[in-house]
Amino acid sequence: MIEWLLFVIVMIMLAGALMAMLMENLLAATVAASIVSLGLTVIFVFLRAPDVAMTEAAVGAGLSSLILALGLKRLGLWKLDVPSTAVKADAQEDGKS
Amino acid sequence: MHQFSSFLFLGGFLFFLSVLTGILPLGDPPMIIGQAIQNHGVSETGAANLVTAVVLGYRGIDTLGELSILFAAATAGGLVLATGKKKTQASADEDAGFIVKTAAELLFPLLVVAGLYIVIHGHLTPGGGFQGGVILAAAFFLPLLAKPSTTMNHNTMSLVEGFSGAAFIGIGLIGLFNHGAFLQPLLSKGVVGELFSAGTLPLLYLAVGLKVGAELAGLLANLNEEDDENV
Amino acid sequence: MKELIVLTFAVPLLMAFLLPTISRVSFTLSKLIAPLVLLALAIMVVCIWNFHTETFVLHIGNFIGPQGIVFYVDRLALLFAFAIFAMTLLMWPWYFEKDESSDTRTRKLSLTLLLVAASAGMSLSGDIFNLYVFYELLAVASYGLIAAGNKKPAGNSYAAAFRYLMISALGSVFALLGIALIYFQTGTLNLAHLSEMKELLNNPAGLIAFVFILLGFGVKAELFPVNSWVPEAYMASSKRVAGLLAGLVSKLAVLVIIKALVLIYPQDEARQLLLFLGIAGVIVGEFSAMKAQDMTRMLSWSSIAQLGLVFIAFSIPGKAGMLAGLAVALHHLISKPAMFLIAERWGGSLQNLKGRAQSSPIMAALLILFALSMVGIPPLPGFWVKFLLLSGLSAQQAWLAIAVVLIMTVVETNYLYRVISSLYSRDEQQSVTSRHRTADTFSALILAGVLIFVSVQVQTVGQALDEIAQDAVDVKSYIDLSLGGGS
Amino acid sequence: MFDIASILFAGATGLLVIGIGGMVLSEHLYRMLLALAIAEAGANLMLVLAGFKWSASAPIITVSVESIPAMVDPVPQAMVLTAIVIGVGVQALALTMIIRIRNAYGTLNMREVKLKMEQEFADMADLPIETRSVPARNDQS
Repeated sequence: MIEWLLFVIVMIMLAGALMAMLMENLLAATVAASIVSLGLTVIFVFLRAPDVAMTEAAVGAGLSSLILALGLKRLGLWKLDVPSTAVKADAQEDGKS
Repeated sequence: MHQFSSFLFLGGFLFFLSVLTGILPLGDPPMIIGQAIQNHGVSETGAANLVTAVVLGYRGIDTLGELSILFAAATAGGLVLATGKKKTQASADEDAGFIVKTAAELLFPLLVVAGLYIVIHGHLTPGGGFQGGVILAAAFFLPLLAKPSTTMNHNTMSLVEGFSGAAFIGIGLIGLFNHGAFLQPLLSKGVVGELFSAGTLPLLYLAVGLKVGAELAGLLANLNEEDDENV
Repeated sequence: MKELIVLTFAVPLLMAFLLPTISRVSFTLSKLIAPLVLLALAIMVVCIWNFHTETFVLHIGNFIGPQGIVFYVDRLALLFAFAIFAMTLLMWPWYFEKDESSDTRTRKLSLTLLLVAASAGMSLSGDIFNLYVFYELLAVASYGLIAAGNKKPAGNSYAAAFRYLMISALGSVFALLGIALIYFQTGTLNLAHLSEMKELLNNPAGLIAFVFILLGFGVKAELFPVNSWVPEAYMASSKRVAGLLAGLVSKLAVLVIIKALVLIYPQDEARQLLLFLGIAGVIVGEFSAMKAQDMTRMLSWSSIAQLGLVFIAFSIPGKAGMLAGLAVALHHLISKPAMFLIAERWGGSLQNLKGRAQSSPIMAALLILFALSMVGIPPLPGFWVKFLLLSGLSAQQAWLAIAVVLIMTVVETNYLYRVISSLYSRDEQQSVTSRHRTADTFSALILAGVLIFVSVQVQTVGQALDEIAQDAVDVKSYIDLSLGGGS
Repeated sequence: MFDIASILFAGATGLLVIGIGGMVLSEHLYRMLLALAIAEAGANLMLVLAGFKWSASAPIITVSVESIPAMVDPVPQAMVLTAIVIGVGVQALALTMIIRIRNAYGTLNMREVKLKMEQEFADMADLPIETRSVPARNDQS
């Protein structure tokens, strides 16, 4: 039973990781990457590592996502539905001005 | 060419790791030092949480190194982001909405208390300086999100940061000069499971928590500052 | 007395933490206090060297046995500890520009102290995960130092630092993975304890772990496949930082690899892998250096080639390999920073070097001295270094490696000769600004003095190195001392 | 064949491959950073697995000191704690560099960044244009 649960969580994590690599929108990719951290938190609880799970939740899922989000905002990539090519062109415009 | 070699490399990597599944003792590790720590950890450090015993006792230097890495990253980040000019007042952002502001005011004391609780109970329950420190950092960063016009007091932050780091090393040095070994656990072990037990470990974790909190809050505040070059 | 060796990393860390606060009170104080601390520590290391001629072990936190962290202090560690302080003082990286804020200056000072602390920790520690932590600290501090840029940070220093960070972080993932694989099989992290159980690692999984550790720690050691960051990082950073990274930091990473090789992986496969990567590094480095158009890039590639030689030397088993490797590494430690200092003076395109010898005869003479030593002309230490290397290789009948070393020496001679001949060529070209600093000349002169001292006293130095190498390959005493009770 | 440890080992391997693959194949600086975080997550999971034991409890003493039950190895957990915090520090530092690179070069594409960097180096060393290793090219992506 628990094997299946873990299997599903691992699958979700891998899907999240793939999505983080492949999605055009970087905000969505960041969210997908934080799915990996969340899945990892659950797995650490199953592995009897409550300390690590807490750290992963606080640092990996929380703080790291916050840092990445602040970075996105500052890079001007905080856009909900713009494909990344347009974003890149934008970024270039900004850099030139 | 680059792509091809990358794929080749990844394929080899995957192959290596899948070969390993058959060799490694998955789920049944040899646990040599792990067993020794389980047998003596409580009597040697007095911490009920053995991970804390390892983090602050047996491998205290790793933790010191880790603190220094965070410090180095924050310092280097500050160096990279420093522009020389004084920061322009971030007036472009209007205040966040009422809900966020009220929530920030309400949450601030709660987060501080929760963070300190987690830090201080690190030797008894899961959690400790790092986890609590992150919560403390969140607590001090929250007002900045709610009211972008406020600035963090970097002087106080670097003071807290410097002295909590110095306290960690200082406790280590007291051990060195009084008992001959750096970071030797001092004070009485007390009764395992009580708050005032485990000798100096809670003090060390307090130093870790304050340092991590101050450093990360400073880092977040740095990242949150407006670019003045684009303006 | 001997417990005080812990101070070599504790005090720089303490100062680094406190510097921001100190500099709020008085910036001059913080500027003075940092080098003074290093000087005091250097003197302390010399005292420990004199009073404790025997190898000793420190158990951090007094946790006897393999579960705690052990500092193994032999002559080699002390030698490197002294080299760290002396080199950092000589290459003290920061001359402050006028328009910098005191915050920026303090940050640079803090990062330098962190670099020193991490280096000292790496030279002493006898625990593989502890080495990893210090290595990461070293890495993060050097990202900051590179990003601080040459003169003034610009786009290229951030770009070079970022690319370096990415390669190095990838290496760290590999190193962590290697440590995980080792822990999977042995359940311990202490190098001496691992050395006792090295049979457990004599299998494919153990060798894969070695490859991962090699890839991880090899990034900073400029090992062949993971060294593409080297030229750009050295181009983008101040030449003093480049000298420190090429001379000192790379040697510490080499030290970790050597510890793993001697203590845990005495197999032939591991040595052959190192030999192969070393040869590849020498070939790639020397040919790229020959093609380089500017002086810094040439020196960076030549540094990669020199480290390739170091790896070739360490791939020789036993004491001969340790001796040759130490000799090559120390020679590089002295000569490469000096050449970077000289490059600071003439930095830029090799074409513009024509006729510069007249305007700065001292630097030109120093360049010739170091170039001759690097190539290996008899009275200079470089000759003895190559001699040790080649005799060690021929005892192993590694003819391919010998051929590569000899051919590459010819290539090296070729490009160094080109530089020197254009320095002394007649046609004047006095348009380029000269960035002269007395301190650069001074540091380079001291390094040259060391080089000449070694070539005069080659007998004594050789004997000392021989003893150090003898200690360093003594695996049995390493295990006995580290795992035996008490100190 | 379908036990917990193998599933998680496969998961860790997958994360490592995706992360490392993303780092070497991606050209976007920010995505490289995400990939690094994923690869680190994989390495951390691998490290925790190195101390995982069947039918053992968490390494915290809750009942009494005398009867300690079988516990999982606390050492890898402590190491992962360290590694997670190191990872986030490096991530923040990398992000600050990305912000500065974008300010300076106006692009987040690794290839373009590298071209511009080489160009700056050539200018710094005043090399004649024709010997530059990279052709000067106008950016149009």
